[in-house]
Amino acid sequence: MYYSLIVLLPLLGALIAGFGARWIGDRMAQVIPSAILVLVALMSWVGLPGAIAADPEHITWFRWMESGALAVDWGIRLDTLTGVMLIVVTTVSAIVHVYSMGYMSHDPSKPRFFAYLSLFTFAMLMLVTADNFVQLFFGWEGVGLASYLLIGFWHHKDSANAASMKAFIVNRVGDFGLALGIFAIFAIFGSLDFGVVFAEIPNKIGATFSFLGYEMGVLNTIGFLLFVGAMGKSAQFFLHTWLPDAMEGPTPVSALIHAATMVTAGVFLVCRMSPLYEFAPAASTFITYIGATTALFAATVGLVQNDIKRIVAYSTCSQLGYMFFAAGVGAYEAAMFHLFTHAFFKALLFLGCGSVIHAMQDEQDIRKMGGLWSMIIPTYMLMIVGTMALTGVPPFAGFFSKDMVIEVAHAAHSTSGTYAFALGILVAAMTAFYSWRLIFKVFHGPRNGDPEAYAHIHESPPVMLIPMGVLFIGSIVAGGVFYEYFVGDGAHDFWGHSIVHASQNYVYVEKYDKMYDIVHAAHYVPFWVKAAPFFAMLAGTALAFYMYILHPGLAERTRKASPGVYDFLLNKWYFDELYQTIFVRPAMALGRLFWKKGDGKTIDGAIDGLSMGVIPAVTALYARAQSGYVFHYALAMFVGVAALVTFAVAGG
Amino acid sequence: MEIGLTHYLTVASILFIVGIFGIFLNRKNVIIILMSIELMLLAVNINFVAFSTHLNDLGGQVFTMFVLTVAAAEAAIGLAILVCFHRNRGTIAVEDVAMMKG
Amino acid sequence: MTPVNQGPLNLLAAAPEMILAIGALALLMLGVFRQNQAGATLVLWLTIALLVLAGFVAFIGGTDVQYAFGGVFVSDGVSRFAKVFIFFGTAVTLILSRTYLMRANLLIFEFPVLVALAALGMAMMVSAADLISLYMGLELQSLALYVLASFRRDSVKSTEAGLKYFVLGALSSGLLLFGSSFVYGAAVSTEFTRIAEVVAQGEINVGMVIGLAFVLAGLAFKISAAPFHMWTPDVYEGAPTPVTAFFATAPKMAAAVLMVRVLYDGFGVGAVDDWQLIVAFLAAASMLVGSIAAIGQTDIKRLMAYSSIGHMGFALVGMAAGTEAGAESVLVYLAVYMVMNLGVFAYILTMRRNGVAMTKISDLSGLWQRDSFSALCLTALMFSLAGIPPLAGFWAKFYTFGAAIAVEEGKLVWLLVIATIAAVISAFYYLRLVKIMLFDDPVEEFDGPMGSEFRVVLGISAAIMLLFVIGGLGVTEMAADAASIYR
Amino acid sequence: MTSEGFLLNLVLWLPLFGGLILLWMGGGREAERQAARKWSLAITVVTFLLSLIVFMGFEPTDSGFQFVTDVEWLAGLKYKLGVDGISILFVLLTTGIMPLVILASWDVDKRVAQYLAAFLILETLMIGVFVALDLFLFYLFFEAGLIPMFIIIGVWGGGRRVYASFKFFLYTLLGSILMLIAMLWMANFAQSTDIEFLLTHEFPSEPFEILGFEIGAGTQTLLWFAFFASFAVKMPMWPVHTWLPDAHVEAPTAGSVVLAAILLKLGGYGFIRFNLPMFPIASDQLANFVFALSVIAIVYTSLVALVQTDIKKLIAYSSVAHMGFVTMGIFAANQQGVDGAIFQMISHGFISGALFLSVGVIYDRMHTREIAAYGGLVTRMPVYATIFLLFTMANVGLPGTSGFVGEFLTMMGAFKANTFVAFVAATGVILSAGYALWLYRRVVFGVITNPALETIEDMNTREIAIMVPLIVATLYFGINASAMIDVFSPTVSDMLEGYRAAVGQPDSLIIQPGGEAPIAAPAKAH
Amino acid sequence: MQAIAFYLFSTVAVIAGTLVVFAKNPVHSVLWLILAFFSTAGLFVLMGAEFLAMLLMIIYVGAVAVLFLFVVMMLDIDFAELRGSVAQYLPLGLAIGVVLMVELTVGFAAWTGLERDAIEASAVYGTTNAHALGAVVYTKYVYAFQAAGLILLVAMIGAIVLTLRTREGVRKQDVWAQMQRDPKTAVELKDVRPGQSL
Repeated sequence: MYYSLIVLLPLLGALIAGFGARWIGDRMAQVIPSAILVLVALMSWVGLPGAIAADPEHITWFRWMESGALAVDWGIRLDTLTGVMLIVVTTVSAIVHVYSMGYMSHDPSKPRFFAYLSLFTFAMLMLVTADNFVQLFFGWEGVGLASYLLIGFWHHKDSANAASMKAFIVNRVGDFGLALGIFAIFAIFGSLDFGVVFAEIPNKIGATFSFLGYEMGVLNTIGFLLFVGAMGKSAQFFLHTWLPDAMEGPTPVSALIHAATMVTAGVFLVCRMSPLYEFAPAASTFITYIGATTALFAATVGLVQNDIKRIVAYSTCSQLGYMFFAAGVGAYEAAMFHLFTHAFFKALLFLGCGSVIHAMQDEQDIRKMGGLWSMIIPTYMLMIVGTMALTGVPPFAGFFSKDMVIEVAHAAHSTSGTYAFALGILVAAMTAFYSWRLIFKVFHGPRNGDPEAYAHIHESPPVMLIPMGVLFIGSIVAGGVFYEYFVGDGAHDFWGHSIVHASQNYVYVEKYDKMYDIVHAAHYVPFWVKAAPFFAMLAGTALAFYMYILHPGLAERTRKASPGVYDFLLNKWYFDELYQTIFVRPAMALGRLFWKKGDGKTIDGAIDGLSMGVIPAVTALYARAQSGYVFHYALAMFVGVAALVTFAVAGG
Repeated sequence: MEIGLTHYLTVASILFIVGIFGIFLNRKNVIIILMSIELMLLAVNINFVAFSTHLNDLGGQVFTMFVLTVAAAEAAIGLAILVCFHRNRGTIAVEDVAMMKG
Repeated sequence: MTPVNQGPLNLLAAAPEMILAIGALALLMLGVFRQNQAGATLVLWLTIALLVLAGFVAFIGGTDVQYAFGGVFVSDGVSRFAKVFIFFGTAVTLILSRTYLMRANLLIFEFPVLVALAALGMAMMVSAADLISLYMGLELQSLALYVLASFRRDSVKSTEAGLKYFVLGALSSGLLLFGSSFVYGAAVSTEFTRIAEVVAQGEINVGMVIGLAFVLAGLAFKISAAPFHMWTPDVYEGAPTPVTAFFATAPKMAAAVLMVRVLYDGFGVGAVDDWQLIVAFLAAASMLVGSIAAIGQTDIKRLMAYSSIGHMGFALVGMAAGTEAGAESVLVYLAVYMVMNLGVFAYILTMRRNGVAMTKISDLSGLWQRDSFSALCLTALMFSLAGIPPLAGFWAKFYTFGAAIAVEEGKLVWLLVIATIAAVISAFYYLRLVKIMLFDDPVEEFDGPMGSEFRVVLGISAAIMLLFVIGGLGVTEMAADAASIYR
Repeated sequence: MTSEGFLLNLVLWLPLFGGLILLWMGGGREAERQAARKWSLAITVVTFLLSLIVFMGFEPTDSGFQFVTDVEWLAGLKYKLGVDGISILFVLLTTGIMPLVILASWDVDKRVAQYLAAFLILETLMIGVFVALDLFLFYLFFEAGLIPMFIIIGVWGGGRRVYASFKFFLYTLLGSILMLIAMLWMANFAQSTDIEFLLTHEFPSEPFEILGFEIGAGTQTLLWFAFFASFAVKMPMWPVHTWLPDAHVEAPTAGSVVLAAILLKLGGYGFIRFNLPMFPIASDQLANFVFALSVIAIVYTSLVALVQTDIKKLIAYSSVAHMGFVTMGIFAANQQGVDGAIFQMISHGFISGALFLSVGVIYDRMHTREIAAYGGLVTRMPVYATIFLLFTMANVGLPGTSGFVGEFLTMMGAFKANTFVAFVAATGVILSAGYALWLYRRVVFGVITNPALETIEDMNTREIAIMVPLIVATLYFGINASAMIDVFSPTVSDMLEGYRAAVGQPDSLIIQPGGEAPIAAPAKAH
Repeated sequence: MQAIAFYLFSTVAVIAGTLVVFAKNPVHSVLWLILAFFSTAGLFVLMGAEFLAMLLMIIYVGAVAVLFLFVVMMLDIDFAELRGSVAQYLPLGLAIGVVLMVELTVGFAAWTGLERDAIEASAVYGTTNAHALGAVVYTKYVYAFQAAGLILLVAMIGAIVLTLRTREGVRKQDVWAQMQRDPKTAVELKDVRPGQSL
């Protein structure tokens, strides 16, 4: 009941805000959902210890659908993973709710905004508490819907509409894989309940099945398909294109959905499926590669972006890559840890950006900012902390989790792990560079923007700053405080059965001449491995400082010196153009072809041709035979009788 | 050489076919068609009589008798219609009997 | 069922014919002595009464098989079924004719008398049990119809129709006779029972088969089955409309039943294999011609002509089965067909604008907005003609198709496939009529008001189409009883 | 006839009776028109209530037919009615949609009485299809439905109504008349026209050759194709779907709703009632053929929908795509597939009905269906935007709406039967999101550019009232799908048992069963 | 002898029949028709059906042919040329004719056993052909006989209906009207002045 309330109350909030605004007024339509969320967040924290148990607890509400062997219930699976996600989701959501009361104060459709936010929270909670794949899918698509609505919140903006559509459709591509994975699971396991499936997985090792005409390994295929879903939701390489565009939405939305919660659903999924991925080495390797590649790709693009939110968005994308490769090498705890800390500092960064944008009258281009630090000091401070957490400055949250992620990649001692490790180091440098670049360009240097805008710069109201303060604290302490539970020695007791390590995936640790699961093995990596990210971060920071503070013209010269690389990065490796060319335009062209040529010319053409061409032609031909002349008629009769006689003679 | 049933049948058949030819090859006037019909009936009568006498059954001859009667009546009606048509149309050329078609 | 030969004459079995023959002669006399329009009207009504009486007598005749005149005449369920419909149909046509004839100045006493004599000829046809009586009945009917077709003797079209009908009809009689002579030669008798015996003995004579082909050709002409159908549109168009209405109804029933008689009685069900293909061919050709040629027609009478060709094709589908069900289906089909056509012609006869009879389909445009009752009735009739359930036209097809599909080894399935194609094509032009009546914008109204007799006939006809689904209105049972002689 | 059977008869014939009365009443003056509207609303509501009573008395666990009426009819046929788990829901769908249809026709002024009468008559015919238990009774209702729909499109339709109505009529007629022949053959073969009996009857399936073509399941294949032709056109399946967009575009709103919500379901119902259980061997052999057509339909029509410029046409094409899921599910011939197909049909009934009603709402105001004429409606019509969004999302199969359950189950079923099919069909889910959101974006979002839209009014109470039941149904069955599935699941399961008995178990997807984990996974490392 | 007679009559009948169709002058056609009738009658006699032969002469030559001749004369038909398009259908017609003829000949095979002389009616019925026919026509075939009567009646009615004209403007003597004529009403006295008309 307690946990059910956590999940369901936000829905109530959404309904109140969405349909009740007419009666309760705008103000209450903001306050009630926010209050509910704060309450829910507190309940989540309080409820966390209750969620930590060796075995998951099942709370069943009622039957959703039942068709033959397929029986799906609405309900909750309560274990540590759920508990952690509940905290992340409700906390950030509560903060964003409160923040939005300030941020959206000038918007005419506030109730709608709050309804969407609460609806999103509800869907996200359904996702993380799902006890079966269908409810997971419900939440999965539900957050997609909410994301669609929130990105397109300013529906008068065409770019917002386009971005929301893009987000939904690209997510659908991911869902396509996820759905296929679910189908495969049911086809193989005969159930969609997590518990049943997980229990059965060890019996399916080495099993193969026929998929698309090939004989495929069951677990690897399912693992791969589910990961396609995760790629869509978590904006991984190939399916990442929607995330930067999603910045069209209001900034609190970006903080909540596109930084802290929804985009991490993919990571959550992979962690949730640890019993599966532990036995799906190929799929895990794939995850590692994709994760590492995404981390690098997003970081490179982030280096040159000029939209304040997009930089943070690419950063998010990049950080998600970290989480994935951690999960890919089997360190789900590390992934979850990074997810957890990232939620705080990335949300903080986004809200900070929101504060900046708010201050600059909706200006988002960092080239039109600069020198702001003295005008909005609290925001500046918050941003600095967020950035330090992100870049991994000790002892901020990011330091613990990011180092952990990079260490486990090394500890894996596999090709993919090494690949991820190398890229991880590189990306750490880049992250530092673009994060500080942002800070320097926005808060330092000359004031490049519209003087009119500068004239009205003001600090955000407390309703915005206080929530950020909460995140501020989180960004500082979340890493240190929770290290022990998430990835430290207490990890096994903390996670219980919610995360599984298969014994064959244990790695050898020389120091103790013993096999350890990877998270523990990571504690015994060489020192240089532990230090490398730190120095990479330092290097990146120094370079940024050099280029944007010491030699402000250098960046421009570098850009001019290598236009090819710059444009390549600025245009996001031309992915949008590529997809436009190979998917969107051909789909439209095919549609037009099928419509005009297929339906119009061929099918209708054949039918109309038959009914309006051939048959009338035959009719006309016949009309000529029906000439009115008796002798023709007689001839016809004569021919007819001859035919009949012939029939008779031949037949008889 | 005996003249048997088939001889008569052959003659009748030829006459019959000639009669049909008369109907659809004729472009001159409708009267010829009427006459062709008489020819056909004549052929039929030869058949009946031939069967009747060769098979030793009187029915065929009775049939012939009625055919003759009906043929006469038919000729009367036919000519009456023809006359009517001629009054209206002023011609009985076969190719002019084609007001209606299609 | 063994025939009950009740003595040489057994006049009672021929009671309807006798009533009609004597009555017609009496009315002829009456007409001669009262030569004016009132007299003609009187004769008309008396003829109607006479037909109703004869029909009633036929109706109460029961279903036993009675031979008369030494076996050349048979009165059984089939013939009585046909007679009931022929007589009532003829009576209805006469009722519908009155106004038209009066307007066209054609109402002379010879008209009803000729119609009565034609009906008599039809009755003789359906009761024929001998090739001679068949021929005499056929000729009696045909000669009367030739005259009726050219009844409007001052019209080129009417006389041309008569001429064409006559020439081709005579040709078809010739074919029929020629075939009869072969059949006679092969069976050494003209009686159907004797022919059936010969056929039943096995080995069918080639001459007999050829004769059969010719006879079928002659009969096919009478029911206007393709390729012996070409007279139909021209004659339907040219003949005075009441005559066309008559053509489209009773004679079709007579000729079709006659065909059943010849094929089922004369050649017995034993020779089905010898004629099935021929009938199926006629059926297929008729259905296709009837459906394809009707598209593009602008004259409703011509359209109905092609429609009747097509419908005869469908009836032949059932006939081709050569079974009891086949005979039943033909009876049902023709009965339904007659009622449908009476309804349609009841309306066509009222189509008159500024005193001029209209027969263009476009004249019906927007009828719904001018006269919704007629439009809806006609719509029902059109859907029935198209064979859409639940209307009677569907059931008619249901019976014929059902009979054909039951033929062993599915020999007639190909025919049914053709039938379906034809049904869809023909649905097109019936729908076109519906479209013109319901969807299009109205044109100038017809002269009103519509006579009540037309309204009643149209309404009843449409009602029968709609209500047929309730147990077949007894018609199906009647037909089943009648066809039981072929069990 | 049992008293229960009488109730079903009442449900069946009441609308026809109401329609005939309406025709007889006529509707010339405004008062009469209003009376006609109220009368038909009353009739449809009463019918719905009666059908609800039937539903209350229905026993879902009994997979046989209930509420049976069985009396002799003409020509040796039976007048036999009854409902089982499958048909009862379609009956409810029909009776439930009709009052909404009548409400949606409230503003029609052209020959109102006849218009409403046509719908009432159509209702009887549609219910009849679902409750008929005699082959020819079924055929009768199936075909007769063409007449009122033909007239509805032809008389009250749009500009190209004649073309559309003819296409609709002739297309479907051509399809169904082959079925008539097959039915006649079956009746002759089995010497019965009782569907209940025929469901247990085995039709010959020895292969033979026709013109050198091997007919895999012999007679069953031929019969199967005859029925298939009819139902495929009705569904409509690719490539015989082109009548649907035309018919939808030209039909008046209420006509579109009936067409999409109910008439399209006749085909799917037919597949489930006839093709699958009666010709199992042919169905099994031809499943891949149907799969191919289904997935082509899903992808092809989705792509076509993507480029439409006419709102109704777009939704019509989307209907075709959705029906592709139905056929796919049915011929997957497993519990999930068939359950999903039935669910999908019912749910598509709500959703497509609601979508066409939504189009009707703005068409009534603007008299154009061009997408380009709209845009920015959300600013003037927030309620409309919300409702339209809900159904757009239901249309794309968002979980939580009933649209999801059907698609999900059918694809699940298809995956078990053939992974390719599920794979391609799943791409349809992406495409459906594409066209539906693209439509929504162009119609509802953005800023108003068409000056005519600046004074457009939001939905009135009547329009909202029409939508409410559909919204409730869409959401309720979306989150509590069991409430519906449980009704037909036993029947489907029974049917599939028979099917399996005839064709044997399907090939399993699994090639190699897996072994135990080589090393037992320890729960803890320490 | 009989064979010669058969071939003579049949040849004449066929040739005359052909000429009926192809003669240019309709009058000639009628005459050829008469010749065909005559030769057929000869064939009838050969087969021993002398009554029918006689009937043919009386009805056909005496009545029908004359009727034809009368109509041909009355309608004053042109000596229409054989129009060119005839040839178009001749080959098709001939081909079908030949086919039909062959098939019929095949059909004759059914009676190949009957290659013998016709059986004289007298030999069978012990009486003349006319007598034998007379014996059955009013008994066994009374039905057909009555029907024939009706057919002739219809022919008569038909002919009258179609061709009888009560011409307008043709003056007929109306005795009653003449007798009823009254000078008072019929005669009017008028004063006619010179130089003026009425």
